[in-house]
Amino acid sequence: MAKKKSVTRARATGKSAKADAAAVDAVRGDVELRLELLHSMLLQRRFEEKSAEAYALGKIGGFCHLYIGQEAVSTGTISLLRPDDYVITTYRDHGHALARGMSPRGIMAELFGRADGVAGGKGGSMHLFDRNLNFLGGHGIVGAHVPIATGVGFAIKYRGGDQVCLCFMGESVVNTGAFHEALNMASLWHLPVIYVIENNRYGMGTALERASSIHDIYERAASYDMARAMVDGQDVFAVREAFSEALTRARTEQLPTLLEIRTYRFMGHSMSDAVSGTYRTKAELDEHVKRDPIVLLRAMMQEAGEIDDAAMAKMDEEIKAVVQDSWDFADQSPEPPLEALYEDVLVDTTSDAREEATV
Amino acid sequence: MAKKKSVTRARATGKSAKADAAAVDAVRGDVELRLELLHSMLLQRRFEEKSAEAYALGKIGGFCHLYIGQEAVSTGTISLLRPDDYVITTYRDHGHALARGMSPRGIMAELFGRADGVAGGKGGSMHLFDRNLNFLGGHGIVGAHVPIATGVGFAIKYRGGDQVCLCFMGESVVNTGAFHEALNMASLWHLPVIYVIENNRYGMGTALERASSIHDIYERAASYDMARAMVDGQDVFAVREAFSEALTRARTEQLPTLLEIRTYRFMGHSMSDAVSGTYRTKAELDEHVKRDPIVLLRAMMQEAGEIDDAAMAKMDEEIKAVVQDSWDFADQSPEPPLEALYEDVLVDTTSDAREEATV
Amino acid sequence: MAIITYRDALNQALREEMERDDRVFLMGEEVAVYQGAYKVSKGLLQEFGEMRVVDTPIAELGFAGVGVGAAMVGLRPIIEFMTWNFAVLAFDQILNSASKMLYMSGGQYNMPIVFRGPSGAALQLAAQHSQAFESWLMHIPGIKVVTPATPYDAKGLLKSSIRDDNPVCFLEGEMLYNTKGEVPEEEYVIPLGKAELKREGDHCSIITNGKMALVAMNVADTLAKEGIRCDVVDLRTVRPMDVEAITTSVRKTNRAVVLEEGWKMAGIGAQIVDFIQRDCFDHLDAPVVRVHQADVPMPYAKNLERAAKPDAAKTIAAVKKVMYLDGGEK
Amino acid sequence: MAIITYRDALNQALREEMERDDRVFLMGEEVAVYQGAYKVSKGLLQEFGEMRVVDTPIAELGFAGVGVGAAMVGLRPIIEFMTWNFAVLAFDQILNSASKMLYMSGGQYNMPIVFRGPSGAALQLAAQHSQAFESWLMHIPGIKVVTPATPYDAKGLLKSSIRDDNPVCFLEGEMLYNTKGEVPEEEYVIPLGKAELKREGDHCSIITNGKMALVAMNVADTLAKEGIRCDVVDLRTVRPMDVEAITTSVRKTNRAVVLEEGWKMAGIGAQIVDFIQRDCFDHLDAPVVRVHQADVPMPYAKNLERAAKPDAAKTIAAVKKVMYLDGGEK
Ligand SMILES: Cc1ncc(C[n+]2csc(CCOP(=O)(O)OP(=O)(O)O)c2C)c(N)n1
Ligand SMILES: Cc1ncc(C[n+]2csc(CCOP(=O)(O)OP(=O)(O)O)c2C)c(N)n1
Ligand SMILES: [Mg+2]
Ligand SMILES: [Mg+2]
Repeated sequence: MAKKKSVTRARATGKSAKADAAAVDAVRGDVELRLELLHSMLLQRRFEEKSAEAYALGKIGGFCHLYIGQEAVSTGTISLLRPDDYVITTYRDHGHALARGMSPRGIMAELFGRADGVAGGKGGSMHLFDRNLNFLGGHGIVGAHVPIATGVGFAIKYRGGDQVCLCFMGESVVNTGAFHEALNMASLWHLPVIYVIENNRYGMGTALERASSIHDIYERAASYDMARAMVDGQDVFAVREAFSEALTRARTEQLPTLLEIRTYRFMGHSMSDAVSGTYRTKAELDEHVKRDPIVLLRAMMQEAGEIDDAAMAKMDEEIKAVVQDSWDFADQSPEPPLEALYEDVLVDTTSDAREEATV
Repeated sequence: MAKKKSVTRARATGKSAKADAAAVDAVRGDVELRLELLHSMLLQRRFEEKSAEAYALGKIGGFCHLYIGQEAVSTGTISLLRPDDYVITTYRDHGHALARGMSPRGIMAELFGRADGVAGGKGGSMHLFDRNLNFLGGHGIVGAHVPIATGVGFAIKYRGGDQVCLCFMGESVVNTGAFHEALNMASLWHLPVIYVIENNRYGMGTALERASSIHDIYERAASYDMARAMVDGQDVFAVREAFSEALTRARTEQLPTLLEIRTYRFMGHSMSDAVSGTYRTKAELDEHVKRDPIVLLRAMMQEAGEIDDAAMAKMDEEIKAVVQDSWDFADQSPEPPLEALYEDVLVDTTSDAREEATV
Repeated sequence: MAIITYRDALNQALREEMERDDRVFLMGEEVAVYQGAYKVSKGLLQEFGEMRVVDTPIAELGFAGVGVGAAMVGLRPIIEFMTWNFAVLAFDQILNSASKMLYMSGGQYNMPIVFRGPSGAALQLAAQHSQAFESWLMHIPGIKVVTPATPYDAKGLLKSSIRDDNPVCFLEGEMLYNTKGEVPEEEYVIPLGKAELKREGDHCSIITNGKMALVAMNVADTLAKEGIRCDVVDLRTVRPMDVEAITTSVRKTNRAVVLEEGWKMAGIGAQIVDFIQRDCFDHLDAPVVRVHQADVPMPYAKNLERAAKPDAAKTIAAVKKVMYLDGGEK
Repeated sequence: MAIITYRDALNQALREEMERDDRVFLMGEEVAVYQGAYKVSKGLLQEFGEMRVVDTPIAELGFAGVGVGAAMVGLRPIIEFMTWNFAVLAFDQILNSASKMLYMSGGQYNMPIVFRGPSGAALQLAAQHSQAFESWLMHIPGIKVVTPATPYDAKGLLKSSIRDDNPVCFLEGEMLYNTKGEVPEEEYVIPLGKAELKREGDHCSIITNGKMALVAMNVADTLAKEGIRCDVVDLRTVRPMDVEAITTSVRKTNRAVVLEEGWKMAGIGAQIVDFIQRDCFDHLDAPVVRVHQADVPMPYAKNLERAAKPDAAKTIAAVKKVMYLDGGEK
């Protein structure tokens, strides 16, 4: 591996490094883009509201973890990526998949466990994958996908590419051994990975303070001499700004970044978890719901005269139609054929038989 | 678990906290003690020189990792412990066992794989245990004993005792997930564990700089809001001073500490590893051997007129006799009986049948 | 006798043993404030306080090691894995620390520790959350492995496991928590290592464990109506295994079906077959037939999952096959 | 044909495959500067540079995951575990990531990755460093498991494993690195999943794999002098298992001994027994006998270790036992 030279300079914390800030600020004038961001977030919201409905009807089974409240994180980050960049995430993956452009039909069919699902019904809610989008999956073992992201970064560097790998995780992940091992290697080897902690304050019922010995968890990056920043996750522009800096660092210097993006989950941990009561109060929840990222963006755009009630209603209608269409599509999609049970266990090719994969 | 109050105050780095320094300084006037420290270190040295001889003759088998060059760490720390404190370490455990007072006969017989070994010949070099000394073993999986030490600290707190657990590890351990998970919990729960990194600069053939993204590895403690210090491991008094501070912190405040003690291994990683050539130069080795901890202590005492050549020779003779006696004892000890193969797999008692264990 | 759930039976066992012995404590993710991911530890935090019912970070390797350390110095930890799927991260501590400590130390350090949590597939949890771990765990000398099927067994076996001075891996059925059964009001324990004959019959033996014991009992009841009488040997503890119970049954029936929850290759069923062919060679009228999960990762889709899992229909077909009856598996 | 060591055969395979395909790289502890803890990767750093021969920190879980990530996006990682004993820390990545990725993604992401390193007991390395892992690994669908016994097999199978588009766990014998054998100068590969009949005889089949194949060949040679003729079926790949090779042999000899390196309970030998009793039920003249490690953690002392390990004497006794001859194991 390329030895580490002096990188202290390049490793200022996210707070001070202002790499692409100007470029990002320019964006603030771009109504088109703002509408796109709003659309992306609203699509996630409506899609998941519909998923909750389908779950209640038993059309979706197993575990189902909603992302509602956190949409500014997926949209703010992924909207800055190139198609050839990589995204990897946890079981709470619907929002990321939609933000990345995965087909609502394919996702809903997957949640319904149908043949037309993105994974043919084999993965379900927690395991959305789409090779065409370089969407490397939802993963179910907390922490396990973090070293996988490091490996993707390694592959990018190995090929000499300038892509990046964006890795989402919940804040609980910072206490796992996998996180520690993965971040150490990413920094040691200078890999273009952006680790995004979606700090929604709880890992299931455990508040961050009851699990981590430090509370500003982005500071864990200091242990790896890694650039870092803490970001308001309800403000999609704040997310974009911080992410844009990390992106420049990854693309141009092949250096990793740890972003702690503070957000909040408006629903229970999964469908079986009460929204509030056991480990967080209704009052706390209400307080946070006031900073709904979609409401914030809409209000700002409305104030700036960029969208009015009618336009908003129209966007919402269109999105709802898309979501309803995904439901109808999923509902009509057949169950996977029984032969599929024994397929996809192994491939029967060797390196000779497959064309060169592109990184 | 008791919640964490504000501990920032109590968590100054080891460098500034001067808790027991006065008490330790007083020690510098104590010739008796100095002779004991010298004796402890020399016993480890001579014992291991003899082990190397036995290994060459095939009397010792398997892996055998010598501690030569690092004796000031074991002696400097363990000499401050109470009998009811706990010690746990890695496969490189001969020095710690001797410093803790484990019988040279019992250890040598264990290395020879004989019935009178401390573990009846079942453990060997890497797995020295002595329940009477609260010596919780040498462990062979890098990193695995670090959470075990955290668990011992937990048990101490659970019982309301004021003991501490001293956990030795090599510097490679700081890159393992086990280390990260264990230190986070120790700090989160305020446990009286002192984690001592013996930074001998190499993990097998890998220099620290090629494995860790930061080089002042005691700074990893910041990720856990844990007290920390870096210490010269060739100066037994420097070790005692830093350890004494950590000890006070553990005993009186039940707070953990991470000490990075910089030392050097004068031999190869294990008996099959060349002393120098592959991953470190002869020149580097020679440079470090100049700071042999035994030579340094002896020189200092000689200068102070506390020991002369004759006294030194006498001590050495006595120690050599003890070591030779351990060899003779081990040599005459029988092989374990074959029935032993199936013993110690399970005990056949239950909680009803055993008297209360003491923590 | 009261009729209670498997969950409550486990909860009672935990409570009673924690009351009985203050060295016993419970540690794991969500066991305290959240009252357990599956509510097995409900009320225990309130009763025993935060030193004895301890929420951990997500750090399976770490907190399993914490348990090992605490057990070495005299406490009696119960380490809950939210599910055994996540315990794989901690298998180093089970395999290399807990199971070997007594042996490596020449008998000095025994390990009174219980590792417990749900194992096996629930409903549509897909590949990473649907695994049965008895086959791996029973491979390891130096531990015991327990897989209770009923509330009665769950309580009696958990109490014995907690009192045992050895490491015990206790695998609860994720699908069993809501099942109900009779549990005595008065205290009882069930010895580890003893199987139970849960149905009696002389035509065929069904050897099984854990959640599958319920399937086997159903099958026996169904087949009884067709005049086919099955022994159901529920191993309960799979290590040490009650080989005598197996061979006694097979010597009587001369035919055996082995029903296991997990995968086939080097699974528990293979080991049972080995014991049978070794000790009942001359008594067997047909090869032993195994029923197990399809040899694939667990799929999410409902129909595929159903097809992947061992069930009553497959077991009935297997029984008919070993009896050379029509309708038997081909 | 050249006579070379098992170590050199592996080294050749690595070099040739790295030359052939620049997506192949080697990663692990001490593989580069140190030239491999067992020198298997000798010279590769010098030849291929530090991007393709990569030293890692001690972080088995982490670097196994790095391999998984690299394999997902088109590289072909070879992940070396210094020994498989330490790989337990990484089993989550093998079990939950590598083996399931293709299935969970509905066929989108295959995993061309090799996990390799020494497995099994060497000499007096005691409990934590002396374990054979094929029984655990072969339990997992979605991977292949390979255990070569000879230099010829080691080279040919490693080349096939590297070219395979699936995850392969490749278990080398820690005691075999210095053993020698014939290896052709010209290129060859050995297909995965095919056993080899390493000795031929019609009295008894010895089914085995890995290091134990050498013991079995010795036993066959020794017994041949007494007029006892044994088939030695070396499975080579234990998943997928060449069941036909096993049953063909047993149908011929009517007697079988299964020789395995590791522990008994739910071990590979149990699975082989299961295949035999299922497919050769009417052909068996005696119960299959298994020879395996004593069901205890590995002791350090030389005499105890010897007693714990499966060996030629125990195998001979087993063969005599299945043949109902004097001198057979009781
Ligand atoms: C290794 C492991 N342990 C436990 C679990 C069970 N589990 C699933 S999600 C979760 C909480 C994760 O919280 P966080 O990382 O904050 O993500 P969030 O759910 O808030 O998005 C837990 C404990 C798991 N999936 N994997
Ligand atoms: C998990 C694990 N990985 C690899 C090994 C092999 N190994 C034994 S010692 C060692 C180096 C450890 O170095 P360090 O922690 O610095 O301790 P030192 O040997 O220098 O005392 C390695 C890689 C192991 N025992 N455990
Ligand atoms: Mg969270
Ligand atoms: Mg070192």
